[in-house]
Amino acid sequence: MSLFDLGAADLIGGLLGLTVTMAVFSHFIGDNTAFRLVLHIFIGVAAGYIVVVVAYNVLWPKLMRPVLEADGWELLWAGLPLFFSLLLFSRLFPRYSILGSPVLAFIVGVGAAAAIGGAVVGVIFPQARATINLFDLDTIRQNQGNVNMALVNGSIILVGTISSLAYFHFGVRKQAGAKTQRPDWMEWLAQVGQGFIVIAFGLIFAGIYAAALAALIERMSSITRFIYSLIAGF
Amino acid sequence: MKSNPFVYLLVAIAIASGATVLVGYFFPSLAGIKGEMLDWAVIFTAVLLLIGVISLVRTHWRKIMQDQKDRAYSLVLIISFTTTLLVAVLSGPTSKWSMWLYNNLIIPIESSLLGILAVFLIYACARLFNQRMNFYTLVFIGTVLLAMLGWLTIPGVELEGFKDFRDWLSSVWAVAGVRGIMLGVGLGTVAAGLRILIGADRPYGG
Amino acid sequence: MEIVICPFCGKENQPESETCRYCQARLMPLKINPASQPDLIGRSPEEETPAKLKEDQVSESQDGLQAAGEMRRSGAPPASEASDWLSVFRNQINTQDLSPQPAALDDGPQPELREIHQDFEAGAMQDDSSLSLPFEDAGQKEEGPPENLVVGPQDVERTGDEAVDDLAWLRELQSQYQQVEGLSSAESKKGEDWSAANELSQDSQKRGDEQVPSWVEEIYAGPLHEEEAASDLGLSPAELPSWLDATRPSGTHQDIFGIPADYGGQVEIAGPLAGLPGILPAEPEIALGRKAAAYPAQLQVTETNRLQAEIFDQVLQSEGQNQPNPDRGLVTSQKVMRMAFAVIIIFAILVPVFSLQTLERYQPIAPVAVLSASQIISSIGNESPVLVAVEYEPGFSGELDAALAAVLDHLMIQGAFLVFVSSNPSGPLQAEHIVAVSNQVGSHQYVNTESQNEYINLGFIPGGPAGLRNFAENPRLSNPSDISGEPAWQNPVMMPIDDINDFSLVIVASENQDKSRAWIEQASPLLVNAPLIYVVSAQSEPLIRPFFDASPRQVQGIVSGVIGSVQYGATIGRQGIAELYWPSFNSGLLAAAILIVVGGGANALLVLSANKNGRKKGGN
Amino acid sequence: MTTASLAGIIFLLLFGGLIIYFARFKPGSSHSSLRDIPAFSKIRRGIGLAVEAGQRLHLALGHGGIAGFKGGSGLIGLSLLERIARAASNSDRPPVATSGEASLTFLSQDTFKSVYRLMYAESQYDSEAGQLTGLTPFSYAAGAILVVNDPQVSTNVFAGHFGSEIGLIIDAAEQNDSLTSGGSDDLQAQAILYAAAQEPLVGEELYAAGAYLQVNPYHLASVRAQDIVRWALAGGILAGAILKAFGLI
Repeated sequence: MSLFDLGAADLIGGLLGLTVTMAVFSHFIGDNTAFRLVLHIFIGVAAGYIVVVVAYNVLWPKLMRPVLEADGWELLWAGLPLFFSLLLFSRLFPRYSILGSPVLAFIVGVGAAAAIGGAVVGVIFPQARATINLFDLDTIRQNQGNVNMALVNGSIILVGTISSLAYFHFGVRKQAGAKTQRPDWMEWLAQVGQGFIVIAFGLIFAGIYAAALAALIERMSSITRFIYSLIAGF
Repeated sequence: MKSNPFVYLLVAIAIASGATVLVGYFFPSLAGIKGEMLDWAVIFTAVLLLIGVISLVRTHWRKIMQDQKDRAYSLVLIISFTTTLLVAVLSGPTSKWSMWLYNNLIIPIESSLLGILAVFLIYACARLFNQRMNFYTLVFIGTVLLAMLGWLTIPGVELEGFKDFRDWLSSVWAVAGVRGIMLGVGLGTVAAGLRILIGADRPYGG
Repeated sequence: MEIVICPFCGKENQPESETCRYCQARLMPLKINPASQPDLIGRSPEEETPAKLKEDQVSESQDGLQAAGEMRRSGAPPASEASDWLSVFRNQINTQDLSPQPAALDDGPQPELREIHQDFEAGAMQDDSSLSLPFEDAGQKEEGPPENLVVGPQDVERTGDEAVDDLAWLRELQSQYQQVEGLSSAESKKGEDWSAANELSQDSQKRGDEQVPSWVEEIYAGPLHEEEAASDLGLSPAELPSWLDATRPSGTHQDIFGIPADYGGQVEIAGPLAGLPGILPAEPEIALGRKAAAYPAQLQVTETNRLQAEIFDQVLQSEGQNQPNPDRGLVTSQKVMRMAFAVIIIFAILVPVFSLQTLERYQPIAPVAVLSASQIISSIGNESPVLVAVEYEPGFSGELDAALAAVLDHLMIQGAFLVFVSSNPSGPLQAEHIVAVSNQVGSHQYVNTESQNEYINLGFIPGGPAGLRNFAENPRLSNPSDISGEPAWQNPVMMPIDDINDFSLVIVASENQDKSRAWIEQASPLLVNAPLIYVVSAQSEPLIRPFFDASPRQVQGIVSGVIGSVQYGATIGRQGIAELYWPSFNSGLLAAAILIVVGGGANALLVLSANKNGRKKGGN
Repeated sequence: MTTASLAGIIFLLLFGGLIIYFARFKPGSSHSSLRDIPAFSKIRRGIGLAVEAGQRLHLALGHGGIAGFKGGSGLIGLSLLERIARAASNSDRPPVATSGEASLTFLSQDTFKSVYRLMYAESQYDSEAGQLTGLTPFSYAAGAILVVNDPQVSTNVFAGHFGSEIGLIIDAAEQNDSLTSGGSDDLQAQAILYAAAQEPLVGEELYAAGAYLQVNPYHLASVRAQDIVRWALAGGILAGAILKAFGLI
C-alpha cells in the first residue's frame, strides 16, 4: 500500500495548502516572516516546474533531437542553433559575457520585427477593420438585426474609438506665454475619449475583482471543507 | 554611436535579422525564412530561460555563502527549486507526485495571492477620490458599481434592467474605449520596434 | 664614517678631500698666512675697472664666504684677545666723529651717503631683540649677546655729532687690517662669536654698500622697519584666536626647523646671492648628521577643543553606520482600513457557506453566448477530437476551473476525445489539474473504447503568437510528442488530423485578453467549419465580447466566470462547482459594492471639506 | 501580395520615414512641445530623489519579453532603464530593475553595463542590478514584492507587460509608502494602475516615456510621427465607415 493510497498524501497536502494559505493571508497585517518564507518557496517551486516543461517541450524536441537525428550536411544546419546557444552560456561569466551579445542582438532584432508585425497585422488593421465593418448594412440585414440600433451602436463605437485615439495626442503648439495646450477642438475630443477609456477601465476592473473574489472563495471553501473533513474524521 | 567596431556588428545583426523577419510578414514567399528565424528566437529564448534560472539560483547561493541578510530564505528557495526539479525530472512533469506538489503548493499560493488582491482592489477603489478628485473618477466608480450590480442576484430585487444596461455598456462603450487604447498601444509598439530596426535604440549593450 | 656634502652641488665627499670631486668647489677652508697675501691690502677701489671689479667682488665674496664660513665653523676668537683689540677699536672710534654735520647732509652731493649713514645709525640704535627674526619667540632672549658688547644708544649719540673725517683712506686701511686680524684668529665658540661676525658683516656690508645697488638695500632695510611701519599705522599686533594659538607648536624655532636663530642677520658672502642677508643657508649644518629634532608629542589642546574633536569624531563614525529604519508602527490608518475591508469581505463570503443558503430559485437567465456554446457542445459526437487550449494561470483556478469544468463535464458526457495544449509554460500542468477536477463534477463512464485513453496532453507551444500560427498550420510538426515525451499522433483518433480545422471543436480557456486575442488572430482565420468557444474570466469578457458580436462571428460562444458557469450548468441541468461558489460570490459582490459606496463617499466628503478649509484659509 | 500586405508596407515605410525625417532634419525643441503628463514629472522627481537623497529607484519590466505585441512595452522599459541608469547610477543606492523573463533580465544587465562604461565607471557595475525574480507571472510578482519591501526603495516605475498580478506589487509599494507610477500594454494591468497607482500612464502614454524623459532625439521624433499617423488612421477609419455605410466598399 503506497502512501498515496492511504490518503495520507491528501491529508498532508491539505495541511500544506491550509498552512500556505494562512501564511499568505497574514499579509493583511503587514510584511512578516511567514509571508516571505512562502513567497520564496513559491518562486523556487514555480522555477523548477518551468525549467522541466521548457526542457521537455522546447530544448529537447527543437534543439537536441534535430542534432542527434541529423547527419551529413543537415548536421551543420541543425548544429548552428546549438552553437549559438552555447555562446549564450557565456552570460554566466561576466568577463566573457560579451560573446553572448551577438545572439542577444539577434533576439532583439527578431523580437522587434515580431512586435511590429504583431501590432500591424494583429491589432491596428483588425481593430480598424472591425470598426469600419460595424456599418456593413448588408450583413446587419442578413443577421435580422435592428439596423437603426446597429447604426447607433456603430456610431457610438466610431466616435469612441476616434476620440480615445485623439486623447493620446501629445504634440502641442507653443504660444508665447500661453499655457501649452492642444487646440480647443482636440482638447474637447480628448475629454470625450477619456470618458470612453474610463468606462472600459471600470468594466475591466470589476471583472478583475470578480476573478479575484472567485479565487478568495475557492480558498475559503477548500479550507472550510478540509477543516470540516478533519472534524468529521475524528 | 561609439567607435567600438563590435557595436557596429551588433547593430548590423539586429537590423538585418529584424528586417528579414518583418519582410516575411508581408511577403508570403519569405514566410519560410521568417518561420525559421522565429523558431531560432524561440530556442534562444528558452536557452536564456535556462541560463536565467541558473543565475537566479547562483545569486541566492552566493547570499548563503556570503552570510548575507535573509540567507535563510535563499536556502528555502534553493531547496524548493531542487526538490521540484528532481520530482518533475525523475517522475515526469505530470506524474502523480508532480501534480501533488502542483495542487498543494502552486495553486493554493497563487489563489491566495489573487485572493488578497481582491481586498486591495476594493480598498484602492474606495480611496480613489483621495487620489484624484475629478469627474472621471466618478465615472470610473459608477461603472464599477454598475458592472457589479449586473452580476448580482438579490432575492426580491429586480436587477434585470441593470444587467441589460451593463451588457450594452460592455459591448458598445467599453469596446470603443478598448479599441482606442489598443490602436494607441499599437502605434507605440510599432514606433518602439522601428527605433530598434533603424539602430536608434540598442538595448543589447551597443 | 663621516661624510661631507658639497655645499654647491650637494654631492658627498670624503672628509679629508679639500675640493669637491664633482664641481671642484672648495670644501676645506683656505689656510691663509699674512705673508702670502700682500696684495689684499692697500688696493683702493678706484683703481679697479668695472668688469674687473665685478670679478673681484665675486672672488672676494667667495673668499669672504669661506672666511665667514670658516669663522662660523671655527667660531669667535677666544674671549681675552677679542676684548684687547675691541678696546683699541673703541678708543679709535671715540677720537673720530662718524656722524656727518646736518649741513653736509643737506647739500651732500650723494644722497646714498646720507642713507648709508642713517642705516648705520638705525642699525646701531636697535637693541638686540629687534634683530631677532619675526617668527622667533620671546624664549630666545636669554641667549642674547653679553652686556659689554652692546653698543648702547648713548655711545652712538656722542660720536654722531662730529663732522665726517676726510682720512677715509685711513679708516679703510684699518677695516682691512681688522679683516686680516679676524682671519688669523683661533677657533671661537658659536654663541660668543655672533658680535664679531655681526660687526664684520656690518663693515663689509658698509664697504659693500657703496657698490651695492639701491634695490638690494630696500630688501635689506625692509624686514627691519616692518614692525615700526605697523606701529606707525596704528595697527595693534594680531590677536591670535585661542584655537589657532593652541595649535602652534611649543618648541623653539631652532628645535623645529633646525636653523640657527641668528641666521637672519648673516650676509651671504659667496655664490650668486653674495651680499644678500637672510638667505636660506645651504650650510653644512644641515648636511651634518644631527639627531632629529624631538617634536612635542602632545598638542596643547583645551577642553573645548577636545569636546569639539570628539563630536567631530562621532559624526564621522555615524556616517558609516546604517540608519536604524524608523520602526513603522505595526498598525497605521492604512493598515486598519485594509484589515477592516478584509474582515468584512471574508465574513460576507463565509456567511452563505455556513447558512447553507442556496440560490437555485434565483437561477440567472442564460445569455445568448452561453446558450450558443451549450448547443454547439451538445452536437459533438462520440470520439470527436476536441482541442482544449488551457491558457490561464494557476491563480485563476478558482474562477476558471468552475467554468471549464462545467464545459468539460458536458464534453465527457458526449464522449468527446480531449486534446489539451497550451502556450503558457504552466498550462500542461493546469490541464492535468482540470481533468481531475472535471472528473469529480459528476459520475462519468468516460473511457475511450479503442485507445483506452480519455485524453492526450500535447504540452507547451513555445514562441507566442508565431508559435500558435505554426501549431494551427501544422500541429504534428509543432508538437510531435506529448508532455511525457511519447509520440502523440499514433492514437487512432489523432490520425486524421493535419491542421487545426480537422478538430471538431476548439475551446480556449484564458484569463488574459492577449492570449485570447492571439488565438483569434492566428487560429480563427484557418477555422472554416470548426467552431471556436471561449471560456474566459470575468476580467477579459468585455474584450472578447466584440468578437462574438461581430458579424460574421469570429467566436461562436462565451462562458464567462462563475456566473457563466452557473448559467451553463443550468442549460444542461448539471450542478458544477460554481453552484457551491455562487452564494458566496453574490454576497462578496454585494459587500464590495457597499464598501465602495460607503468608503468612496466618506473619502469624497473628506476631500471636499479639506478643499473648503484650504480655500477658507487661503481666503483669510 | 495581398492588399493588406501592401497597406502594411506603405504604413511602415510612412511611419519609419517620418521618424527619421523628424529626428534628422527637424529635431524640434525640447520636450516642452509635448502636453503635460503629471506622471513623468513624478518619475523625474523620483530619479532626483534617487540621486540626492540616496534612495533607490525600482523599475519593474514585467514578464512580456521583447517578442510579439507585448514586446513593445518591454523595449520601452529598457529605454527608460537606460535614462534612469544614466541619471541615478552614481547615487549611493543605484536603481534596480526586476523582470520575469530571462531575455529582459540579460538586456537590462547589458543596459546597466553600457551606461557604466559610458561613464568610465565599469568597475561599479553590479550584475544584480538587473534581477530575474520569478519565471511565472505570479512568482515574478512575488519576487518583485520582496524587492519593493526594501525600505530604501522610494519610487517604483512600471514599464512592461503585466497581468492582474501588478496589483500585488502596487499593494506592497503602498504599504512601503513609496511612489507608484507607470503603465503597461495589457488592459487588465492598466485598469489596476488607473485605480491603485498614484500616477498612472494610460495606454499609449507609456510609449512616450522616452520623449518626455529625453532618452534620445529619436523618441521625440517617434512621438511626433505617432501623432501624424494617429490622425491618418482616424481619418481612414472615419472615411471607411462612411464609405461602408453607403456600400461603396
